[in-house]
Amino acid sequence: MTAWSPTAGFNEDQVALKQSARAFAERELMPHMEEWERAGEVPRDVQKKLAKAGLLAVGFPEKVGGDGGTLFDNLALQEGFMEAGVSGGALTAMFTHGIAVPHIARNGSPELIEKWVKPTLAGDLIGSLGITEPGTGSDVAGITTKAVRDGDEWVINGAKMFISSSVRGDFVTVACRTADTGAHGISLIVVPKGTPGYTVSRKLEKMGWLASDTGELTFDDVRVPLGNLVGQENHGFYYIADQFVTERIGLALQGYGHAIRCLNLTAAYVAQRTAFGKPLNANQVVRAKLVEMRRQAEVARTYTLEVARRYAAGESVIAEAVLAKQTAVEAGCWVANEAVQLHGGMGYMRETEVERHYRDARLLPIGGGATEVLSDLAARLFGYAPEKK
Amino acid sequence: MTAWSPTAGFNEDQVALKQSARAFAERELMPHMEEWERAGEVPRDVQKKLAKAGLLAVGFPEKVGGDGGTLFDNLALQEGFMEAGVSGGALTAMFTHGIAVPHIARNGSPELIEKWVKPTLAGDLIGSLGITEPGTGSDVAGITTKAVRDGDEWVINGAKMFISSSVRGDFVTVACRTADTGAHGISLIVVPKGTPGYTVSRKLEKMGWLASDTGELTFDDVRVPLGNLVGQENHGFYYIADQFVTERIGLALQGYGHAIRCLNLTAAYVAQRTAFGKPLNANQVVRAKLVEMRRQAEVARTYTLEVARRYAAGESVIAEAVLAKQTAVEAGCWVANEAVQLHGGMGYMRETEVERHYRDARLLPIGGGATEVLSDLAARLFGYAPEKK
Amino acid sequence: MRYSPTSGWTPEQVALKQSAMEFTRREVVPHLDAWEREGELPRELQKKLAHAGLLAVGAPEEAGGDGGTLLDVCAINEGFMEAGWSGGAMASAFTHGISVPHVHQNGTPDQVDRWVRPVLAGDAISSLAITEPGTGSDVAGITTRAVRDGDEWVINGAKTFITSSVRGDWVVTVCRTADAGAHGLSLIVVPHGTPGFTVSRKLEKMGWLASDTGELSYVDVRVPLDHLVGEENAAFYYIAQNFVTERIFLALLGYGHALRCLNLTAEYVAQRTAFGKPLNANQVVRAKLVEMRRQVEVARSYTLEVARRYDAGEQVIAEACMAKQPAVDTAVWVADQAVQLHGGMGYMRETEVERHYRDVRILPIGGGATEVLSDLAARLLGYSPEKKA
Amino acid sequence: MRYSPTSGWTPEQVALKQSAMEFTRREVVPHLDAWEREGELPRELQKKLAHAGLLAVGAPEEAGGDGGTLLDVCAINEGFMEAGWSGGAMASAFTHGISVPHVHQNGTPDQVDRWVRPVLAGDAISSLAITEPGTGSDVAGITTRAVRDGDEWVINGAKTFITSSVRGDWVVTVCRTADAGAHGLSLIVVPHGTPGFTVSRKLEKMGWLASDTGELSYVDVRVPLDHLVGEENAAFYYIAQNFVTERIFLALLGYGHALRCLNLTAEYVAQRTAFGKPLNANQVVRAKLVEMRRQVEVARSYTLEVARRYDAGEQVIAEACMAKQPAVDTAVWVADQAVQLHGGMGYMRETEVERHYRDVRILPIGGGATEVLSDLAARLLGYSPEKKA
Repeated sequence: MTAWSPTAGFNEDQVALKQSARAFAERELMPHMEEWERAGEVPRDVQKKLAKAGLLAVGFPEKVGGDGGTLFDNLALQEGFMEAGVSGGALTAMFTHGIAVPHIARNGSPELIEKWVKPTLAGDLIGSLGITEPGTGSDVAGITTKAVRDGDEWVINGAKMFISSSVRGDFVTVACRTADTGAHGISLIVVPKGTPGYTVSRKLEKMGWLASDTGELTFDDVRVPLGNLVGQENHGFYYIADQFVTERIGLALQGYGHAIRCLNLTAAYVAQRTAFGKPLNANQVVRAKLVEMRRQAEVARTYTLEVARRYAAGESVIAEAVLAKQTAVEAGCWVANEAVQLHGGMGYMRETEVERHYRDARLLPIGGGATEVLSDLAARLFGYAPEKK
Repeated sequence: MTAWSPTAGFNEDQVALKQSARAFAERELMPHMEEWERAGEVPRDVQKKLAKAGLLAVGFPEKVGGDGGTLFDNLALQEGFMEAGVSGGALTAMFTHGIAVPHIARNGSPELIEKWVKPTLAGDLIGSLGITEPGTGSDVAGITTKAVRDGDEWVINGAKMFISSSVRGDFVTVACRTADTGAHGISLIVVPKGTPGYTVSRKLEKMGWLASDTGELTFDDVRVPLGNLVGQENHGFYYIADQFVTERIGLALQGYGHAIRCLNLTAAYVAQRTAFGKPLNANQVVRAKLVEMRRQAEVARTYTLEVARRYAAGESVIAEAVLAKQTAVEAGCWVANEAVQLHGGMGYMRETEVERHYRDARLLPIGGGATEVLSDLAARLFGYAPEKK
Repeated sequence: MRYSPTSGWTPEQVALKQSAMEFTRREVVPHLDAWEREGELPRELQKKLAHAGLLAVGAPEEAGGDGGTLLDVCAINEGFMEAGWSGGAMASAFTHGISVPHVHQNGTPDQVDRWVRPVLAGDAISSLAITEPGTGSDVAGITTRAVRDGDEWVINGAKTFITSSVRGDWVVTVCRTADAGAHGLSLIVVPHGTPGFTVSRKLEKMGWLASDTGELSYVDVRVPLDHLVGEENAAFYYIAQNFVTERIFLALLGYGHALRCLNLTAEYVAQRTAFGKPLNANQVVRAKLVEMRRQVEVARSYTLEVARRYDAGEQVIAEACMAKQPAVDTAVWVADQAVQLHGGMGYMRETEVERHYRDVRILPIGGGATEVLSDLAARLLGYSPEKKA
Repeated sequence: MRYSPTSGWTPEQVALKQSAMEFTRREVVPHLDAWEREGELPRELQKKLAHAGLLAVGAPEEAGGDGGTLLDVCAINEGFMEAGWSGGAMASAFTHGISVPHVHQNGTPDQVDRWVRPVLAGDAISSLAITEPGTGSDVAGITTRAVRDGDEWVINGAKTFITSSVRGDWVVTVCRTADAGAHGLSLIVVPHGTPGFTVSRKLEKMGWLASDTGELSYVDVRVPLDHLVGEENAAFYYIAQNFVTERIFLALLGYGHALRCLNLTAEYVAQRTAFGKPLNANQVVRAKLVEMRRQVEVARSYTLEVARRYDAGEQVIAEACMAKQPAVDTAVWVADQAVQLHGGMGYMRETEVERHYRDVRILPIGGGATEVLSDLAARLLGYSPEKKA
């Protein structure tokens, strides 16, 4: 039995990219994974190594400093990372720019792109994205952090919560309220580290995603130039919403990625481990679980990639991305849980890799929109709700 | 391996009652079950036989013609019937009086008791209860069938739906709107068969519960004496609600009863049937299913009987009865489904008893209040909903 | 609101699907209830399907078929299911999908002329007899025996659960021709009317009512030696060759039923009111619709991917097992929820979802029980210990 | 809203439960986070529990215990869990529940004086060592060997996953004393400090952090012959005797975690607002709370019934397996939903449900993995083929 490494749906270049990402991860990342998980962050020089290997900026256009390539290329690459066993936190810490800079790359001024996007994609800077607040959760339209014009500056007051890479980060793109019009009054403003009044008030302790530095941020009369506004004023919600599909597909990939890795680790374990005088996989019940793990991973991957393909072809797949995320993160959680179970007592120990996946996967049904919230959004998009009066 | 026949929670008399009911069912009912299922009803003389055996009116006080005894005695008896393999439809057809006459027995005038309750509990008459309407489902407060006083008579107009035993029935206790005050404007009125304007407009064809005659009723200027009002005017909803707990416990019993019977049939089948050169129960996956069937039946039974015990002790257990019903009907549906699966192709054939249980059990999450509706009711009772403004 | 998927289809396949839907509305839906009650399809339906070019897609042109790929067949079948075919009607109208491939793949030109062309032209009906009263999914345990006697085969034995065998004109019968387990089986064509060959009874099923399912008896049945299809003792291999297409067909029925149930239910809950508002004003109801939709989308995506890989020449036996399971699980769950959301009406024969609920229950059993296929997949995927020599 | 069950308890047991809750609020909750971070409980806690009369309930008075039934123990433990103990704290404070019964049930009066009384008085800590690095749930496969040498046992081997073994004063060690599978095992007490006996490492776990879990090494460890507890080669039987109480304890931890999570979550969703209303204004949220409640009620009901039957002298080994499963499944599901409904905060270490989520994951593994217990129950219930002689 060899580890399962699916390639269906990828072209030859993507298969090669996946394999090279996987080899990179096995060589450069996995030997340090446990250390980074304990340190609570990924060292900054990893960004540079990724950039040199051409793995940091795939999917970003060359004119903003990216490596070119498509969403699909990037998925192939990340699949390689997950298959190698990279933790959810490390993946997030290394690729926070995937959610932090697209708004600037697409809508920002040439100055902003020059100053923040290019160095980030070159591995020299780390950016983060500040949307969620202590009181809002998945309710983006309810944001209260306020930005007010004062002369040639924005003055920002408020707080942000659960912000990935914000402890290490060199800048944060902050969603601010610039008008009292709900979702239609939000703007994105870049705040550099070191700006007076901007502090990372604490680093949060999490169940998993340990290698990711997650901060709570405070903005107390923070002043930045008007030019730090990304794109148009009050267009922040659309810029954010624009990224929902790719973000959810990315989380779906993490979901089925955990599942693939846990399946491979578990299949190997139950073939070796004996109990009651025979290998564990001599038990029908054990085999049935492996097949169910495989089935869930296969099916979640196929559907996720189908949605990505339709998205790349220009279709509107907002609701479908919700379904893909749910399917894949449920698969991730279910498979990680069964992986712990089949590892028995060892599955509960920190030294066993599946223990980490179990804690990491648990974030996925919450992050990027809680399942329950997204489900009702999908209901409206599919026409399954009464017309709003 | 012998069939499982639980007795925990019953006293010696109840065990005896259960065994006598089971023996009666095996002797008098099971030989005809298939015939009654095809005929779509249970013959009237069965009521008389049940009465003679002292099995018809357990739980009803002697002063209204009952056999005395408690709710628990009645549960023991019905458990015996279910364990013998009686169909859901036959059980309902034989014991429709369990939902049809309690309101009269408790709140009705001596004349109504004399005329309708006593003969029914003696096996001479068949009663039914008309609450649900074509448009209402589980929404009792939304009833529209109207009763208006005209001289010394009620004039009733409207329709009722899904009324058990109404085709064979000699009378129906009808929930009528007597005031425009929602739940507080409903009254119960007895309508005898043969009253002009009262017709069974059709006998419904169902997925299961085939031995139960289920009618759609039409009331077109139906006139009955004012004295046919049960208890007080506009108190109908409370009288009905009063029975909710026992009705739900009864449905819970049917749920776990189907589970017990299906488990026993399946355990016997997989011990005999061979495939791939060994008995089916030599497969670990098969045994795991049997244990899970047993577990669900045991647990559902224990909780149902605990709620019944607390009810009998005078506790308010409206929400707990909802939970018991859900637990037990889910167990019934799950176990019946696995029973069909483990019987393979034969499980899909009408000649195989589990096929019937599968169709019968499917009504239980709908009848007596749909799971979703009851769940939200329980949420309010438990204080899990915001205060109503 | 209505979900009519087209993703994954070429324009030609969309046209095929639409033509199947149109045919269904005109030729099937108006008669379906009558066929379900009669327990069989009229023979003219085969001719009508042939005229519409919908009968023989997927069968090679040199055998009288219309040519086309497995995906083309899927497009047609998706159209049929979306427009409301019953499972039994599908199984019975397309029984040739499992019976004639053996003949045109392995038979002589003369056999193709006699037993394939008339069927694909809609003039004759053939069936395939594998299962025996004692075998279930255990093909290697077959005992119906064919012995050479001069220039004839003499066949003795019995078969059961044989679709279209009551109406059928001939039966491709799997017979034991050597005492060598799976390697001692042969295919022999037995025409109706051959002395000693009788349909001993027509089976009564939970669902698939429009399909005539027979139990067959062979007592000294004599057919010429040239009724042997392909090589002697090679039947197991021939049968296994067609497992993928059969399982994809069943997977398609699975998600097809679910798709139909989803659309019927979404429409119903938008119209039906309870407690003063449409049912879909309830969050819990919408969450169920989205979950139904999610399951359908995902099952469809994976099923079609496996079909696509099959068309591309890949070996996908394990994948077909894994495609069947989510699709039939989806069917069972979605049909169950459809009944639930239809409330009491969902339990009535007059409501279409009631039929789907009964129809889908055969899917986790037919074409290989889930438990059996799971263990088969475990072996194919390397999740079992190596067999010892 | 707060659910604090009392049904099934006598007034004395209600008082016991309340005293356990009061103790918890005063002596445990203020320190629990510190203990979880330190990875062990302070030794004084044992003394405080003893003073409060909460340490030795269920142990016989003649061995220094407080007497009382299994149900009394359940009442206390329910109080502990409802008030917020962590799983690790429970396991560690009450390790004597699995270690000393072997001694007072089977040992000499002298052994009781030396190894039971000090523990039940809170002055010493003992643990039980069964599992080995290679065995898991397979007790019969134990290889740690004890050999007589003069008036001493010489012990060599290793144990793992041993609760309280780091802080412990002595370890009841299961040793192989004959090559006769399950029938060649003996219990031998090994005090800390015995030369050759070392805690080779303290294991790092996903949860149960306040519990010190050791891996033990025995290299030529010598103890006097009178450290043998009970008869030689009878250990398997002694261990099996205590399976019921251990599994009931784990079942209680299971529904106890769930009960605590339910109450924490019900409170949180009533306070927390999103999209302009409290979370529990969402039907989907309420439905989850009710389902959590349902599972807790049902698991509790069955667990306590099995304990009651045990106290009454019934043989309930299979029932205890079946009680453990729903209770621990409930714990896993409810803790998962609790995290989900707490959103991002649910993933943070500062939120109590985060701890429960990690704590409960050991329950389906510890004390016999679900899959193993299921097959054991199958044999006990007669659902397996007879073993051939």
